Amino acid sequence: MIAGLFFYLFAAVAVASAVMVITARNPVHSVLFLILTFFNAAGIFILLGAEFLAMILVVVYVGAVAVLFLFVVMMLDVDFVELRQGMLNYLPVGATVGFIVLFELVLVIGTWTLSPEALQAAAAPVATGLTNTEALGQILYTKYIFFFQIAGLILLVAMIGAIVLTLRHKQGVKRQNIADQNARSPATAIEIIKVKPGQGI
Amino acid sequence: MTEFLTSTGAVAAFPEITLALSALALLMAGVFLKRTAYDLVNGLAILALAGVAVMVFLADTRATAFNGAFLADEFARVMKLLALLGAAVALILSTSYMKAHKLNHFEYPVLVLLATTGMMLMISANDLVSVYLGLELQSLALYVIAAFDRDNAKSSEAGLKYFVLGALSSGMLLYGASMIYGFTGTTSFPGIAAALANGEASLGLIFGLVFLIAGFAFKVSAVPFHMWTPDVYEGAPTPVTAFFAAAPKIAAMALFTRAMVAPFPSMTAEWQQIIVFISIASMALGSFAAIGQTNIKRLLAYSSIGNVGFALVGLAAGGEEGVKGVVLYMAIYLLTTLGSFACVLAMRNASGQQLEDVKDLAGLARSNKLLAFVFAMLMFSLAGIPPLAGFFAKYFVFMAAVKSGLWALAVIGVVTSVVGAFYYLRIVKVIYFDEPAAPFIPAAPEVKWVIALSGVFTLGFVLFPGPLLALAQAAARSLF
Amino acid sequence: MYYLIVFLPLLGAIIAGLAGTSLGTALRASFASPGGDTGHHHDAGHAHAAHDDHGHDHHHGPMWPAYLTTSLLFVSAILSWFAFVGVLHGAETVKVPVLSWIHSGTLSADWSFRIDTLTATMLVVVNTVSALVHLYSIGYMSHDEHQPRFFAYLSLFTFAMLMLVTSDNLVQMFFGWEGVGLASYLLIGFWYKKPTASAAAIKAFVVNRVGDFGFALGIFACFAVFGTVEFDALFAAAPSAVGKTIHFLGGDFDTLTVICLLLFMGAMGKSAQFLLHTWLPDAMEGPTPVSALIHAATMVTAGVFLVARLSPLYELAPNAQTFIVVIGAITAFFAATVGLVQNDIKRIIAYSTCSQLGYMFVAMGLGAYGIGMFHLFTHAFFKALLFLGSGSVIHAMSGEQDIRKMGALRPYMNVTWIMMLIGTLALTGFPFTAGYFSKDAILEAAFMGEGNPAHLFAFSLLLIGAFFTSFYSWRLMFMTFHGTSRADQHALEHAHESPQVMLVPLYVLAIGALVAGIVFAPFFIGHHEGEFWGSALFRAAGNEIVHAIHDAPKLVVWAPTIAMALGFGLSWLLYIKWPDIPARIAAQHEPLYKFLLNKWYVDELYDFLFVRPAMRLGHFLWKSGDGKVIDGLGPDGVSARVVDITNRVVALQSGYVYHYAFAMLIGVAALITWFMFGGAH
Amino acid sequence: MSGWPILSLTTFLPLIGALFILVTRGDDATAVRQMRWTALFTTLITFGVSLILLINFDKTQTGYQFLEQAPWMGGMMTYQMGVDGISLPFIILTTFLMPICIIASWGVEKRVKEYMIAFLVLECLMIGVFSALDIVLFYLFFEAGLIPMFLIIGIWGGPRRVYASFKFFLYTLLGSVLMLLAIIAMYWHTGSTDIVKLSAAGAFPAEMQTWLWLAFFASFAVKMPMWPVHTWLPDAHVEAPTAGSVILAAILLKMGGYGFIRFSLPMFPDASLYFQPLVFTLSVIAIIYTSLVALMQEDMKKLIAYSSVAHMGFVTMGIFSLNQQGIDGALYQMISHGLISGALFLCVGVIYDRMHTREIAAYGGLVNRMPLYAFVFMVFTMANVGLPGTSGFVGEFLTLMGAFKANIWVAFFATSGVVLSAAYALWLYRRVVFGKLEKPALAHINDLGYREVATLAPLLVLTIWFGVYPAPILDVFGPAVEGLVSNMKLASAAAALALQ
Amino acid sequence: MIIGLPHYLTLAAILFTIGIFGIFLNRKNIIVILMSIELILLAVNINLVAFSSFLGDLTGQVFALLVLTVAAGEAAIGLAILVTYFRNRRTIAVEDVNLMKG
Repeated sequence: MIAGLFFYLFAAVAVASAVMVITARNPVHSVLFLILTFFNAAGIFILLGAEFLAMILVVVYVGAVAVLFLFVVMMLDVDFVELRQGMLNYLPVGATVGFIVLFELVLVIGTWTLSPEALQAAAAPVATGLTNTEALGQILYTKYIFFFQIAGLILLVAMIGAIVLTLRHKQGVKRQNIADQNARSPATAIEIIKVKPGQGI
Repeated sequence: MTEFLTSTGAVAAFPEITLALSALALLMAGVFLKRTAYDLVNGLAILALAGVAVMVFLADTRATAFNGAFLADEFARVMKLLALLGAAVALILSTSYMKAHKLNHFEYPVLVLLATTGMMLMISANDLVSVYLGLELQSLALYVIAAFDRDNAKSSEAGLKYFVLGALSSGMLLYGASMIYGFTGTTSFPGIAAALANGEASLGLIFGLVFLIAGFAFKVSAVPFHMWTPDVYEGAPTPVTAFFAAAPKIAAMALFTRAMVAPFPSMTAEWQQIIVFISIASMALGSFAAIGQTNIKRLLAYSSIGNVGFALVGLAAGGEEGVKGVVLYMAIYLLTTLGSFACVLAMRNASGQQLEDVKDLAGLARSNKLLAFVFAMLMFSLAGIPPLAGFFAKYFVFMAAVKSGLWALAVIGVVTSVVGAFYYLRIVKVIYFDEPAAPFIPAAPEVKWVIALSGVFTLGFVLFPGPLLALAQAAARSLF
Repeated sequence: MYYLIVFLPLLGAIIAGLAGTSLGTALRASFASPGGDTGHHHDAGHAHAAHDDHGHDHHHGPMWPAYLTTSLLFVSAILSWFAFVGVLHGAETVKVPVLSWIHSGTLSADWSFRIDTLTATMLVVVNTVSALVHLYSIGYMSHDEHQPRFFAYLSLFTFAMLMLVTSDNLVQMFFGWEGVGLASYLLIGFWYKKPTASAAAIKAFVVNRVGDFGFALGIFACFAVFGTVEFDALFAAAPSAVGKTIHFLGGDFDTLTVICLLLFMGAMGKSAQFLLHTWLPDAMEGPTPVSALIHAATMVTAGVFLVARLSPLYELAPNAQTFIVVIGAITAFFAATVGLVQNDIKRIIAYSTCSQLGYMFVAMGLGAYGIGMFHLFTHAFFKALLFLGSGSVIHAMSGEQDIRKMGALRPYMNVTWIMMLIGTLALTGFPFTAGYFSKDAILEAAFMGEGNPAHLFAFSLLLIGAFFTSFYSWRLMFMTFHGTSRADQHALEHAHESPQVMLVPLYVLAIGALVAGIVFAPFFIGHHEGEFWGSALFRAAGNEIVHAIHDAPKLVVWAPTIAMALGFGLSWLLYIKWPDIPARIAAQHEPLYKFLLNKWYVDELYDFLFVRPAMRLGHFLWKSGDGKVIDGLGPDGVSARVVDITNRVVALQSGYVYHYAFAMLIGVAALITWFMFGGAH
Repeated sequence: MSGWPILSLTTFLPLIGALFILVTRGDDATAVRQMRWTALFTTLITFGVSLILLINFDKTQTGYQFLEQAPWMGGMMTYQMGVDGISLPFIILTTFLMPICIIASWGVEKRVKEYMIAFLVLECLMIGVFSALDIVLFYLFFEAGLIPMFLIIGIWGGPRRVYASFKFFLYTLLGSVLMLLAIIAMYWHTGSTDIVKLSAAGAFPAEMQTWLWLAFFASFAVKMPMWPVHTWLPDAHVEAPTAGSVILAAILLKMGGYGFIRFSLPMFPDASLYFQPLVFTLSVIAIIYTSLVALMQEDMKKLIAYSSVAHMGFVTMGIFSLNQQGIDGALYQMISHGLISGALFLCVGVIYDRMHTREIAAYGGLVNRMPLYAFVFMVFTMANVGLPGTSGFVGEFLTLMGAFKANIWVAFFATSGVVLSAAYALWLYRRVVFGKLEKPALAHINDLGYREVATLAPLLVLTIWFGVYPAPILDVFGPAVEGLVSNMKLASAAAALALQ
Repeated sequence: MIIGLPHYLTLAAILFTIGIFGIFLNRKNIIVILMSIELILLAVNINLVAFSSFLGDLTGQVFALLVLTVAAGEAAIGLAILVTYFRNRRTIAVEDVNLMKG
């Protein structure tokens, strides 16, 4: 009962704030609503018994990703973009198609049944007597080491990518190069020009 | 260490591991060498790709690793060789271009290596999770190199579009994967196949399949998930486009094929319908839209959409014959398309500027006979005119389609191929019939080599088709 | 011997042809040096003769081809007479194989000669007239720069005609048939600078092709029905087909009738029978010797020969025979009426020819093949004579052909006048001239043809025709040689008698016109005719018409002669006595006069019915059919649609990310909706 | 016979010549002359080698001779070559015409190297089409021919060459891709691509035959071309250079007819019989329709092109009369049309080279300055009209004969085409050759040169020779066609039995 | 009021749809699109976790964990590209991302 109530609470807030994410005019607001959505999703995860993921969601997403978003939004200093003409023209069609998809998805989801074969097929059944975090920890570095390593590679790529794309050695900035300074000689530093009278340089 | 290798079966993934480690090593080397890094890293990356290719070639076939998440079979071997070839040639082609355009950052070859690692993982993926991770490893690297010319508005727009749509497509794919997981209780391909072996496929599963296919279709750029392709091909630096058109297509098609054939043999009727649809749409759109293009990279983008449509004909047909068609088609497509992009790379005016307009090719037959000849042959080959290699590619996929009784698909396919022939002919027309425009400066030697070899392959396939046919046959057989 | 008869003309044609084209050109080029030009030793007064167009260019080819071909022809002609004499002495049918030709499955048609009485007769006619015309042409064409070419054509024609008459199967006959058509085309269009000449040439060829269309179908039908095209086999098989029907053009018809009518269509074309006659008058654009040889004596009689040759078939198809009689009679009448009012000297004779061919066909249709052949034989002499005579006149008058611009020419050319007179007498059937025997026999036969109303119809038309023939023949004589001169003074100054080389042939032909009838009548139609013709002609049991004419009533026997006399009288009255009356009559009956003058408006009718519609249809099919419909709906239309589609597809690629995303969504939505509601799973 | 793969040698000899030309360096006059001579020698040698085929050919046999076989394409098809009485004459025709085309192209100054290579490659492919005994191999040669022809029209063609070359290429490609599908279907049905095996009686059920027949028809009808898919031909002919037109008319069009005889009849006998009325209708329309259209043409080449369509109408009619005379006639007509239409295009080329226009109205009175030309042109015009004594007659006559046996109506209408052909051909001749020489531009036009005589003379001789003595060709066809017809009769009898 | 699997899945479906809406209905700036992608991935994660929980199988959670990781990387790359783009065009308005089309 309580769980049900919380589910509806989290779900309602998550959906509402998700809607706000895409409708808010100020991108900063959007990010904040996104954070709210994540918090509620974390609540849902807890309801589902996935405490570790809930925690990760908050730590990684709210703590890192969302903040990154906020950072970029502010760095880019984008204006409040006015709604342009024509956007609403597409809304009915787009919304219709979207809702059809949603409707069909919901309809089909209702048909889900737990088949005994599916239960037996479980590759990593939940071990009894372990916390969620422990259980995940036991399989993540053993059974799923492969995936873990690839995820690492993906993060590496993300890192390289971010650096390649955004890191700039500013050309206009003068940097001190001591070796160069020391290597100067009068020959390279001084030029003597004899000025002939009446001609100028 | 050895225990790890044996217990997880990681030996089977030795080539991938090697490639990933080389990427890391080259990254380090690049960071420390800084000034001269690009040349060295690029060369070593090519060597690494070649070395890994040798390893793949020599490796034992039919081995699983990591609890069945990774599968190395004959199919994977052939497709990996092709992907490695595509990546290596793309790197070779990029050497001069990158220098000329001041893009010679060592990160590029490193990212290509990482992307190739992702591709190899995709090809060997035997589990939905490894599918996703392989795909993302590849995609993230591709997003970056699409926007690699970061001071170029087009390039960054290409990266942006590719990223946004790519992320959407991964979202769809993941959604589909989650549905499949939910309805079968497992993510591994054999597990799914076993779960589906008895009992009718539920609608939820079919929905999952649709989303999954949407994700794959995006990666192979099949209609209606193709929309990114022309823009990205046009915007990305040309060697990058060449890479995009070659290796990732192979990997994605391999993944697509395996992900249909291995886990869903009992749902063939369902996925066949979808693939027939996207195949027809791709062939038609690729043919029609290309006619209106003036930018040759864009044109080749539509051409690749159409080609994917043809390859999908083989997949739609299914069965050993169909997969054989797909493998053969992709192999021939790979070599032809690399040659085409090499030709595009050879289009430089006197000031060294890269030209991209079809009409810049005017009268090429007078100023550069060899380039013109190979380009024309490649175009005829893409149009599927015998005795060029492209004809056999189409021949074998239609062979499969006819065997499966997919008559409508086959007829629509050949008719669109005629429409498609129109724009290939247009290029030949510009090259051979029109009055000469300003001649190009000589192409870089590595570009010349690629052009020449591609021409030799296109013309010579008819004489020595045996090895490739045997490989395709073996690859197809291993999937069943 | 037969090889020589047939191939000597071909040899001449080839040699003369080479001389006329490349060899001649080369020779002329090499003779361009002084003294090489041998062209000017002839009478300068002839320079404008025959045709004006060549006046500016006095070059003409070497003379030797002319002499060569003429000599070869004479050899051939003499040999023909030997052959003919052999036949007179009852020689059997000879077959000479030459070369294999078309073999396909059961079809076999070889080159070979078949010499029997019919052939021999034709050989004599063809070679004799041809030889004389060759001779005549040496004079007539002496000023033409393309003389070798002319002789080559003449000889080629002769060869083709010989192939026709000697053929042993329908296909070889068709070869000759078309070959003479070709030669006729070439000769009519000989003066290629005259647009009317080349137009007439095409007309002749095409109208003949219409006839050949039927002929060819007839051959196909023969093969389809009998499985052979060889005469002997055909004749042997013919009786078996009596009473059988063939499904053709929407109905079942008697097989033999269909075959015979189809073949007769060819004869109609070649022999200028009514409906397919239009080319013959126009053919007078050719040089006059050609008219004499081809369009009077030989080629146009090929149709008659065809019917005679195929008498075993025609005898078994009475309906076809009736048809022939009717067509022949109409032609005889029609051409005679038109001939009444023509003013071109050659055209009058041409219509006369047309008319006389009608007579011959009536005879053929009646089953009186011998009589028809006899008329053919005699007609060749007097008609060639008339043509050559008129050629002499034209030659004298510097190419003038309009008899209204002649008159009182007799003093200038007495010999020609005599020759023409003999020809006219023979044509009109003056007693004991050639025409008297043959033409009157036809009339008698028509009268004696039992019971068939068509025969009586033919008789009456032929009789009227005889009267008209006499009238227009004398009209021609009077207007040309008698009365007052209406000629151009300039032309008269040059008027002269023709050289001997032209007159000698006239003498020979005149003798023929006078005595051929009386000498050969016993053989052709008289008591010896049975032995004479032997197996060459076939008559069905009960066909005794040739003998029946001897029993014709006296009035019938005299009727043609009376008609002839009346015609002469009327002509004399109108053109000698009261020369102003004809104009008044013409004015009074203007519609009739115009109708006749314009040849019954057949040309106009054809122009309206066939030529213009064909042109319009062609134009329509080209521009609308090919251009608008086929290309419009086909390649051009498709490519335009492709471009439309392309533009739309390209417009979809708007560049906006949200559109792209939307497309993906639509794709997914469509697929899941499909599986939800319609998908087969 | 000798162990040499003489057929392959004939086929690929031109490629060796092309290779030689390819490695010839330079663009100067010497190099160009060298290229021309190389091309000429190559084609002459090829012709010589093909004559060896002819000499060693056993006319009494119905089967294939000079068989060659090699595995290929991983066992899915074989490299199999061979000739019988039906294909051999086409090979000889090809090798015979090629030297003539090369000589006729002596005056080409633009991009001689590519030109000669294109022609030599084309020759190889054309011979290949006629000697392939594997259906996929056939398709390979058949389609590949599009490439050089496309280039020939497009590079050396007239002002609308681009339109014409595209139309040619796409039209024919569209037709043949459907055939490709049919070929694949045949492979799956029988497990073989061997023409001999596929031609065996009863290889395909009747229902399937219908579809296969239609697919093959799509290809061959376009190639022939039959009405209403003929419109590419006038355009292609008008724009192509002279030698290109010659090859197009003389050989490429024949591939359609050859295909009908080689594939449609023996492989799908029931369908052939079933579709006989369709082909007849289209043929008759083609004959009359295109003849009428030809009548109105203002461009010489276009007129001859339309006349080709009409003549091909006779060919299709003959083939589908399904009897010995019809098929013999069709084959003969194709060979003869190869000579005649080729010669006619050469004739047009002669004056086009001088005046650079094909407009009929631009000429008139040529005989005054060009008597030899007028003579040659006359002979070929008459041959085109089908005058007995020329090769044109034999074919036309036999096809009509065959058609008459099959269907009188068809023969009736088709024969009327004979009248029309006379009309348009002679009218063309009159407007170009006859009349006064009034156009000032023509005042100094020269008669045929030695090179032109060299190209036209052989054709002239053969046209007459084959008109008078057709046995050399008919005897070669004869047994093969006889075998074909009797097989068809057997097949249709079997089908009739099966229906009962 | 028992909360079954369908509830969670429905929530995920709704979030997924909102995410998609965010991509193609949003005309403001690209950052919002990136956020929409995060929403989609969140929806997937809810799905995975819910299935994992109801199937009693940890694989789903591991999968979700990896998705989270990748999503973080993706966000980084996306933002990096966005920054590059902004530097070139001085705008991130969706309507302006339109240099290439056709």
